Amino acid sequence: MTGSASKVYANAREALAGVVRDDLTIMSGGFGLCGIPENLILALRDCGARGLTVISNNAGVDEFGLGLLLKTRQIRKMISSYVGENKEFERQYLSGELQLEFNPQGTLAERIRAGGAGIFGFYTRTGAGTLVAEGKEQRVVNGETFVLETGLTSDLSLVKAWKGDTEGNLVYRKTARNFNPMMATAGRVTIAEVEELVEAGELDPDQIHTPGIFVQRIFKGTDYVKPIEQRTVRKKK
Amino acid sequence: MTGSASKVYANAREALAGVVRDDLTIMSGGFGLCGIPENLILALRDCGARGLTVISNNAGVDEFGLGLLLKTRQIRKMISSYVGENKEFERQYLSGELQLEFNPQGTLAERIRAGGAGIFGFYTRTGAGTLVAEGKEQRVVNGETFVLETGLTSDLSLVKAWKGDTEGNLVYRKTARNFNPMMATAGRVTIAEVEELVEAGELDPDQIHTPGIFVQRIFKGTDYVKPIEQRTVRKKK
Amino acid sequence: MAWTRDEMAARAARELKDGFYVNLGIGIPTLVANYIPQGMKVVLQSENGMLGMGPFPLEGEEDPDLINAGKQTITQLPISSYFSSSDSFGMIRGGHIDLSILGGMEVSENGDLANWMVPGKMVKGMGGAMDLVAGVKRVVVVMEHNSKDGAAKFKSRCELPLTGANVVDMVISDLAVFARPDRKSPFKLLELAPGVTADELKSRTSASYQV
Amino acid sequence: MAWTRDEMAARAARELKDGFYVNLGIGIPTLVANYIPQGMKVVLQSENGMLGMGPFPLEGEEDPDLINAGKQTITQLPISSYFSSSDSFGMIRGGHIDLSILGGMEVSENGDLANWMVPGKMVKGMGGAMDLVAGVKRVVVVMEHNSKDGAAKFKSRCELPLTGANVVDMVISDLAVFARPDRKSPFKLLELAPGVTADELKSRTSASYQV
Repeated sequence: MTGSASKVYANAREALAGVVRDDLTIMSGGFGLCGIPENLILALRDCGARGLTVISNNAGVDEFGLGLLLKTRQIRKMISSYVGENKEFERQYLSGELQLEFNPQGTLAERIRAGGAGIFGFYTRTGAGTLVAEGKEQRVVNGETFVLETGLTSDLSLVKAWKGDTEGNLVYRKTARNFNPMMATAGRVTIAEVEELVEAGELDPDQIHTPGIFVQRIFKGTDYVKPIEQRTVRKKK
Repeated sequence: MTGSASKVYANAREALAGVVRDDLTIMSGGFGLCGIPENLILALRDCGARGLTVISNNAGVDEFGLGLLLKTRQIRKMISSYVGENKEFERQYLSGELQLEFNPQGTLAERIRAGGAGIFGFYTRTGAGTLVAEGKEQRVVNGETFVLETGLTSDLSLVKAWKGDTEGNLVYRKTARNFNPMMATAGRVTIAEVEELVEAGELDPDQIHTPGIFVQRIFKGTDYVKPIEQRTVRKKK
Repeated sequence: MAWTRDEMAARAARELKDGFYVNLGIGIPTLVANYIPQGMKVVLQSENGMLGMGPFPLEGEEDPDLINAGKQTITQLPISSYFSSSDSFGMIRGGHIDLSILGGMEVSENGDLANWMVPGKMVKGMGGAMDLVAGVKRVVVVMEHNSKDGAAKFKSRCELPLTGANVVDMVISDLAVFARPDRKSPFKLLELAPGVTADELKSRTSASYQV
Repeated sequence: MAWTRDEMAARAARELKDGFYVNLGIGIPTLVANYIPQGMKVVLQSENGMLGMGPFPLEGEEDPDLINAGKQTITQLPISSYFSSSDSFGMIRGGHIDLSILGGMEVSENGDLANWMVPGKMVKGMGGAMDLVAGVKRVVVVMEHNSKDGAAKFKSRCELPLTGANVVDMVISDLAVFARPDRKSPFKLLELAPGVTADELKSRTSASYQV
């Protein structure tokens, strides 16, 4: 997926063209509805690919984010840490239509990082003595039990950044960063949507969160909704 | 090492006071002479602690960086990836005065990151089939051999950043970043020296490379020499 | 008279120390932020990627790119920094957070914690709870002493699937506070809520504990 | 007539493709940067933490905070980014670099590479070489065909300690070019330097190869 043909695409639909098909494993960035690739999820719904395995910390809500792909039954399996905000998810899971693999959030993040960094697997204390450790190799070191977790990669990673340049360099904003940087490294193909697309050289090279080598395609997203799940405010004193 | 007593110290000597003693394992940031904690190394020499195990990618040169601690015989063992620039090192090593453990550079970086991130160990392809793998657990997955490497931590990590704030947040500059961010996470105590020390709030929170939680003590370094090992220039056309 | 939710949060806040880096769970633990003593510096970590979490925003100042692990809108402080999920959990797993205060469904007398699933019910997932209890230096669980049907939640052993084995250092319920000096020791009763007798507590607890 | 160092570098440059991310080792491989075809975009990675390495600086513009893996002063480009050593080697180990061109002491007919130590001599260390050969998608070794004493460096098996086992895809020497389509195949002779005969090559090589 290299080639100095420009990495820049016009929109989500064009960026997905030629790289999506049924049964892919897709990583989708974001935590809750924060920092999710809104444009790419819509385009993925519209392209109709089915039987997808989706690796994402959460599963969106019924009317937004990955919830849209659940509604259209495009997702066969989710690998997540928390899916509490989605009724359609619950229905499909309880009826057996949807497969689900839960990972502790930090283990999920680390597995994705490992996949992108060529680490076959790693030993973590997280999950030792719980259901998460069942069937996995464990080792006891100085009385502490560690569980072997393996790296995860994807056929396609969909990430959302704040700013990006034509080289594919990305900068994230506040807590919208979350899973996006690791997922960018773990995709055989990574597509980034950004709120602001600038020329190479406009971003400070010391301040780039995701170097362009990890991004094969990039486009400027539009019509960002950015729903807030738990709007919480304080009173002016 | 928490406490809201200020993290800010006047200089390297005061920052080292009370945390250095003989036989410690110390991580020292930098690649070659680039991004090394110049002030801290000098103060470490002057405080006279001996029997040190030093984890650092390189060992300085005879007259600068960690070479100064070799000269004074304060180092018992080095864990490094490349030590080619140091005659005194060679002499001590060949005479058996100095122990040496070589790690592939990426394995060294990852072992330090693992130590800081609570990962007991990880499987990497690097070093499979070489001396580096001898005596280590290995596993074959789909015909590929992976070597188990373990996390590294230190009693004391000495890092150099470009800017830092009173909270301990750090920003590095260009290729002087190198091993410093991981070492900051892997020290039971981490001391950072910076070229510019600012008030909390002056650094952009999206652009902090090392969050303050990893830094227990910080000070503004002085008299930076920053020697260049291989001054290489091109002709004006 | 049992402690209220706020009183439990206030009691948990007494476990804070100056300079601590702390992760607060959802529910009563979130309230602990309201009881940080004046003049004490405590830095709150949010596992979705922030250190130095500020208060909820004023109406109209909500930023959808700035939420906590409970997906609530929050604000930043001068000390704040943002980082990725893998860096955030490196911080947690690596033992850099001093204290985690979180809710529980069951705690066993040997310090096991169950707080993420009830077999037969829809499982929402463990989120970051398993990482927190496995990685943070000290874990305080704040929970009602008994479930709605009256069953003890501090018990001889957990019946629900575990979040972590031997990970709890202190239990603060609406009736009492139990703690242990290290993870090899048994829990000891430290405090009783006003009007709660030792006998009443014993009858409503299935865990063994020292008095 | 054997190829010069610059001719070897130029030959290695023919392995570059438009859009490639490439890591160049010290010595002859560094010269490859001088032979990147006009109009071809190749991004150079420096394993000490930089992508988009620019040319050496003009006199007086050296920056001690900006060096390559050979500790030489370099410059940045509009496309550049900086990152930590762990991120850099994540990039390398994770297979994100398309091509690594590096020097060698010995290459064996099954693709083993030795280029970091000679027993009995002072060992300087492997630096990032083991990570590069283990992680980069395609590995090209550029080396003199014979050592100073005339011994073959492309041999049936390496006698020196390995940098990596079965990691070399192409060997470019001053006499010839050998390559193989994948790491299960034997090497095949692709090119001979002008004036070098097949017999001469054979006599100066101890590795088996297809012709």
